[in-house]
Amino acid sequence: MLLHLLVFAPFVAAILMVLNSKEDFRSATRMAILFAVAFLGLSIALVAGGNIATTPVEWFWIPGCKGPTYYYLYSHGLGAWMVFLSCGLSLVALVSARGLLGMNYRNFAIGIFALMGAMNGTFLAADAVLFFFFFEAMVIPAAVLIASFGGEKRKEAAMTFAIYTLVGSAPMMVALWYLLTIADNSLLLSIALAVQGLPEATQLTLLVCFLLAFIVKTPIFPFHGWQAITYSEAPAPLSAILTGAMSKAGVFGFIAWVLPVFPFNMTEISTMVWLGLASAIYGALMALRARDGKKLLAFSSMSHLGIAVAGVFSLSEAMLPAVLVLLVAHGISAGVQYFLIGVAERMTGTRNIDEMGGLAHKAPAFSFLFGAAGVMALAVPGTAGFVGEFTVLLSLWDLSPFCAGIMGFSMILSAAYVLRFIQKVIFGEAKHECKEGVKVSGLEGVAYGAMLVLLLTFGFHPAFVTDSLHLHDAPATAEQTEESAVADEVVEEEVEEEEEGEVEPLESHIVTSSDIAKLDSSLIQAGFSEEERKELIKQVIETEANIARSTTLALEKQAREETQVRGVEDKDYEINDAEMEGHPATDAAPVNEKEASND
Amino acid sequence: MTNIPLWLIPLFPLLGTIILASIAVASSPNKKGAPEGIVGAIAVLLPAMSFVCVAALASTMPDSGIRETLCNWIDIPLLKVDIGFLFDGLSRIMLLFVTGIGTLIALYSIGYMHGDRGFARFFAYINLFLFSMIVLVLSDNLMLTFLGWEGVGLCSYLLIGFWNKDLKNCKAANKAFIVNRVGDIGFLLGMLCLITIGGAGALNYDLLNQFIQMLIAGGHVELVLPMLSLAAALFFVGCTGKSAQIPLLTWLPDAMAGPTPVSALIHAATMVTSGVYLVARLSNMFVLCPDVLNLILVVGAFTAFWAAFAGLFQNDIKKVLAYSTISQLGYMFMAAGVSAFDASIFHVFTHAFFKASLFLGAGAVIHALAGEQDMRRMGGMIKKTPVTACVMIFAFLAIVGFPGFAGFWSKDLILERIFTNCNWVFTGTWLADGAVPMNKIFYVTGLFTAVITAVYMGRLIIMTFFGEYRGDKETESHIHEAPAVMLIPMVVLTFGSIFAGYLWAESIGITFFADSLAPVLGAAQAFDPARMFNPDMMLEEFIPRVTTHVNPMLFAALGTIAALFGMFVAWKGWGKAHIPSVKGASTAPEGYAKGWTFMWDYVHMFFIKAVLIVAWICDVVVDKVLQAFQWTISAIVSIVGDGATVFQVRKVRLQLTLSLFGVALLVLVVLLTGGLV
Amino acid sequence: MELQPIFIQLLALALFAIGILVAISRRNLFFVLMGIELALNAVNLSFVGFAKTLPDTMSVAGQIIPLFSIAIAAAEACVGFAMVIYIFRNRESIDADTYSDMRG
Amino acid sequence: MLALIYFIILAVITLGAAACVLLSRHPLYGGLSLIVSMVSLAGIYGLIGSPFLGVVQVMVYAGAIMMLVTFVIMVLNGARDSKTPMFDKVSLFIIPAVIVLAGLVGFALVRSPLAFDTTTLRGSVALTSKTLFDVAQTGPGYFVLFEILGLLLLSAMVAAVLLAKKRLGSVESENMEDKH
Repeated sequence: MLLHLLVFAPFVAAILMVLNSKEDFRSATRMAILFAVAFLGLSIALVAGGNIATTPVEWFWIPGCKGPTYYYLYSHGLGAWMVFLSCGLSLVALVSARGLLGMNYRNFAIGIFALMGAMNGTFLAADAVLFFFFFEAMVIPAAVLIASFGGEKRKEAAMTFAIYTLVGSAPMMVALWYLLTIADNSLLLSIALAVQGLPEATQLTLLVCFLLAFIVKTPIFPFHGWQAITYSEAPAPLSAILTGAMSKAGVFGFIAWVLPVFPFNMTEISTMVWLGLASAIYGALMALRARDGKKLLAFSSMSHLGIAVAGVFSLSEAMLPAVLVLLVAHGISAGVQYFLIGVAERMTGTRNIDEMGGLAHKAPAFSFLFGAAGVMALAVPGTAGFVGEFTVLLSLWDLSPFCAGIMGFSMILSAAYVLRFIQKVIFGEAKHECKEGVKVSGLEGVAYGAMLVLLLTFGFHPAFVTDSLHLHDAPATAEQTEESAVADEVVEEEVEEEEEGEVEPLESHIVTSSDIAKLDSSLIQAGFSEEERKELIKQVIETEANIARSTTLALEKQAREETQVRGVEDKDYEINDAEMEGHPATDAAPVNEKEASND
Repeated sequence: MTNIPLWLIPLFPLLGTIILASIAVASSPNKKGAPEGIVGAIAVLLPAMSFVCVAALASTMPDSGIRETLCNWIDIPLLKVDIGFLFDGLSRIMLLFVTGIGTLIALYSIGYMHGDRGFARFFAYINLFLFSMIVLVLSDNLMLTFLGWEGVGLCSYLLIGFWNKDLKNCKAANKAFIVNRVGDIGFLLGMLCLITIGGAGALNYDLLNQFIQMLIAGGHVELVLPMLSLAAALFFVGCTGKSAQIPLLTWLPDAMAGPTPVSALIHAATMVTSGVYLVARLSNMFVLCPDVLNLILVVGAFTAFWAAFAGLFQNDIKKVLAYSTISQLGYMFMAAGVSAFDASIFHVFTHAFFKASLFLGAGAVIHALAGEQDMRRMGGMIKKTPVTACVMIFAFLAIVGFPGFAGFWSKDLILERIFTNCNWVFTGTWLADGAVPMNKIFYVTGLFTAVITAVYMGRLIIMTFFGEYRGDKETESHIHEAPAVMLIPMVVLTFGSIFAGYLWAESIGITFFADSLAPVLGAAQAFDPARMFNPDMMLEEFIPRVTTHVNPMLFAALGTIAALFGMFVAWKGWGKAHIPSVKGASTAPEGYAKGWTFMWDYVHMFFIKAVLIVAWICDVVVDKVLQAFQWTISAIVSIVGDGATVFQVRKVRLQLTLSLFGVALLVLVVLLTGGLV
Repeated sequence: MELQPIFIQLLALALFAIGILVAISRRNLFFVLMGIELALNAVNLSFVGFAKTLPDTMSVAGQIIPLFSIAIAAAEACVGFAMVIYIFRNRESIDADTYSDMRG
Repeated sequence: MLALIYFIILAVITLGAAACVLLSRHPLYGGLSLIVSMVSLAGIYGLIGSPFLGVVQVMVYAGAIMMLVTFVIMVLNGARDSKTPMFDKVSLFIIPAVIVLAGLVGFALVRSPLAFDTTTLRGSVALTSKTLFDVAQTGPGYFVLFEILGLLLLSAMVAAVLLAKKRLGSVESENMEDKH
């Protein structure tokens, strides 16, 4: 019921908003905020409630497809938090828009509710077609809102946004259709199985199609053309939702739909990591030069999401919680920054940060919030941003220290542009007259303050966020493991190997450089080429390093209960496990009563 | 032992921060600002309460220290960190002077900041700083230390840019934060190195030490040494950022833009020494990496020398003190580089007193002169402000190492340790077997630096307090002694800078300080690098530590001579010379002095320019190319679209006719393909 | 020679053709509407004609649908003429070719 | 045989009237010819065994709709399009298009084997009412359709009223009020 409500009630709310008259500003705001508070409550219940799923209902048959498409929603930690972001930011956007829009508030609220419903659907859909449906549906209310409430170039921005994102996901639609013609039905697991049976070249093509859609949505480096103009022309509350919740759909897609479906090889992974890092650096550099405050935030958002994507494809064990915390932190902090730059724009009448300044003296309370938000975006320890960035850094370090170094560089740059931003907006001498009567209202201030408090809370106790990933119920997991027998075997082997490594006495495995030299010379005699020898020796050293690592594990064994399982295949498997929790069996009819805990 | 929970110590300043920040925000619309009495009382009392806690704990602490795990912080695969506190000999010393000096300086600030519009805000920042600093030194793992580490950096940023109406201050604050950020990334990556070696448990100091002991016992050091050295080097990068060592030191002179109490507390006494604290805290790890220790030694020596020299050219009274701080920090790192960690902490301790006194005295002078900081416009102040002058002169004697004063004991100790402990080894170079007396080289560097220290400090004292007053006549009439609320902390600190040294006066047999640090640092100090490697493999490559036994009195005499010689030079140079009164606004040095002073700024500028050029390329070239690409595609689409509209005549009837033909065509197709026939 | 179903169909076809011709070739809006009515009638006739070739109950549908179609045609005519009046008021013309607001 | 003769007569009248619609200059004449065409069509319905449909045809088309047409034409005085030509260049395209289409469809029709069925039900009032309203026997489909149709007609009426009425507050209506 919760899931149905979260997806459909926003649309109902949007329709009910029509009942208000356009002229009656007050009743519209009251009604909208009331609805939004209710949705926020629902989303909190969803986050707290753990994994739930609805009963799959057969929706329709797409012509030419082997199996039916289902109306099937489920929630796991990641999706639930994204829903929380979308509901929370929508509420604050509605509060924030009170001071921004006069007469048209009703229409704005209608758009926001429609957008919220579509976003919730995207994050909760368990069926590929349903997911795609909502993924596309998000664009429409967003584009309409930009076109009707945006800045000077709003038409252009809305067109760019809509065309870019829709065209970006068109290849995914084709790929999805193709997959549906060979998959048993449109649920994740059957699609994944269908992909397994395809030749490699086809897999790659399909993968690129899927990746493209999410890359454009996120956006990642070469496909970010729509972002700056859209975020800067959209009204500030909408920009906050776009960057705080909607752009997460891209990263969410990587985690929830790309990683479990496609088998990855090293080239693809490293390509994605490099693309993520490239956009992190590129975004930071562009933000360093940006003059338009909203554009600066847009590029900073791109930088952070680039880091998130790099983290996703690092595929380390810590990846999922790390990226989740980073996304939640970025959603809240970027959101509140957008709201606040919207207030600043209201006060000064300009978006150009060179023309702002001196707000610290004219509006101290606002400046306090602004400075605090900026500092929290810097990933200062104690804020959620730090936990996210550090854990992602850890994941990247696990992949390659060099990548971690690049990410560190982008963190330095982020300090540079955020501080420049703060300095230009609130410090220095005032360069303009503040508009009279524009103040941060009490409710608005409380809303922004609450977001900042939330960031601090998650910073000091990230378990609020990460714990939602552990809430798998045991029977479902067991069922899951039975189904994917192949992956299971791999894991078992790995675990066994690992255990052996821990049990064996350690002294016998210490390889000294002289041993390596001996090995090398004997290999030369055996006639191995230089490359082969290097490879072999590397392997030997790596094995030794693993054993050394297990020494450490023994040291803090009591602290750690989970076994250290390494290797890309089982990482993939773990993601599958986390993401496909609660999916029905592929072959059997998807009505599985056990898992339909919701209805 | 006293039953005070450790978390109370950081809690008080945190409470203070929250209360004062609320007052600051609530009173912001008010023209008069918050009531200074209440704000001042809160701001002083809460740090004082944590000082009391610390003192109570310190007197009853068992030798092994107090450990307390509060709760879990981060718990994800690969990373499990707790919020826990560790109160041992090292954190005791640090906490005592952090909270003690913090309280005194808060008291001083009530007088100094009187009448400022951001009075409550200032004290909120100060309390936040004390909270972060306490967390930094009290935490039992690196992650929590990093929280304090960045927290103090943040407060430093906020306080440097406290008077944010002037963009110059904001720029200095930005510079401080960004330069520190570079170091912080080093810290972060260092932690990652440790995690790679020892798992997330290695972030805990106790577990790290255990782990290292296990490595040594098992003879596995060689296996992890590259990674461990990398970790140590990266941590040292972090230290160079926070403690203003080469090459990340340019921010500290600029940081003098903040209010003077801030300079005293953050940029002299406490925050900048946290790098030294970190090295001492990780001493067990650092001693495993002789290369990194050598690096620290060289960097420390070079920084000490360079900064002392640069201090000679400054005209701004606070800048002189800033360079002096950098130079003293160099001393501390030199001591750490020869693995005399207790000596470096001792110098941190004494330095905190005398440098705080100097800064507070300078603050009183600036206060008396209504904001004038240029020494060329001072002079003869001893008649007008005798107490301040006495305070500064005593502190001056301490910093130059005049026998009996605090600085004498600590500086003397460091120089002695450099001479005795330096185990620099050149392996594989042309110096390999020639016994170059590296210990002597570094000792002489240190001694020479001490002479320069005496010279520039003497210059400062002479230019400020002696001779004729060189400023405006108008301001001269307003010169007054500081109020009591400012004088009391100054006097207390002066007593500290005279007598703090007697905690460890080795020449007269007092080793109280060293004994209290021994449980923490003893193992590392006594560590012999030769032990860590497999004896039969690597022994011949490492010479055992040189422990030359020499007469300590000789060192004391040499140090005294250096101080007296420096003072003599200063007296010769500036005592009688007529210093021209200047009218120009700039206090920056010129000519060759400028080149020397801003040497590292130029180096930084190179990197900044490089980044900006790349950013320019991104903005102007790459972005435009991408836009052109998009534009091309959209242009192609619209051209094709225009082509299609040729068929779109604006006559509905014609369209319908065409569609009729279309229907006919369809029917024909159906007929031909046999749909019906 | 008896009446054949094909005759009915051919009549319907002819009527439909004339209806289309009227609807498209005439520029007067009234004629356009009348042409549409003619074409609709032709379709109805075709329905009934085909219904008569089917056995028993299968023929029911073909005879009921025209009923609905007539009703819909009534509604269409109703709205259509209202629109004609509206447009005529705004434009003072009932020439279909003058209404060329659609832009390509 | 007799049926064929009647059919031919009625068909000729129908087509003739339709041709009149095509060729008449004034819409009023066109409308009147259309009525003739409708009525004769109603005759054909009766002839081929759907008398109820024929009655409805007369009532609705020839009665209601065509009255409407005629009234509207008379209300709008400028309905004569004497200024515009009856046929123009576009017609040159239309005639061949229609002829081609009709020819093709006719070809298909002629080729199809069609024959009257003897068991066909007669489209009487009884059959119609039974089909529409005897829900128990024929299922609810037609009934629901019927009701929806009622709604459609209602909404069409409302739409027509809204479209055709003069807007309140517009210049025209104010002028009207002034006159009163």
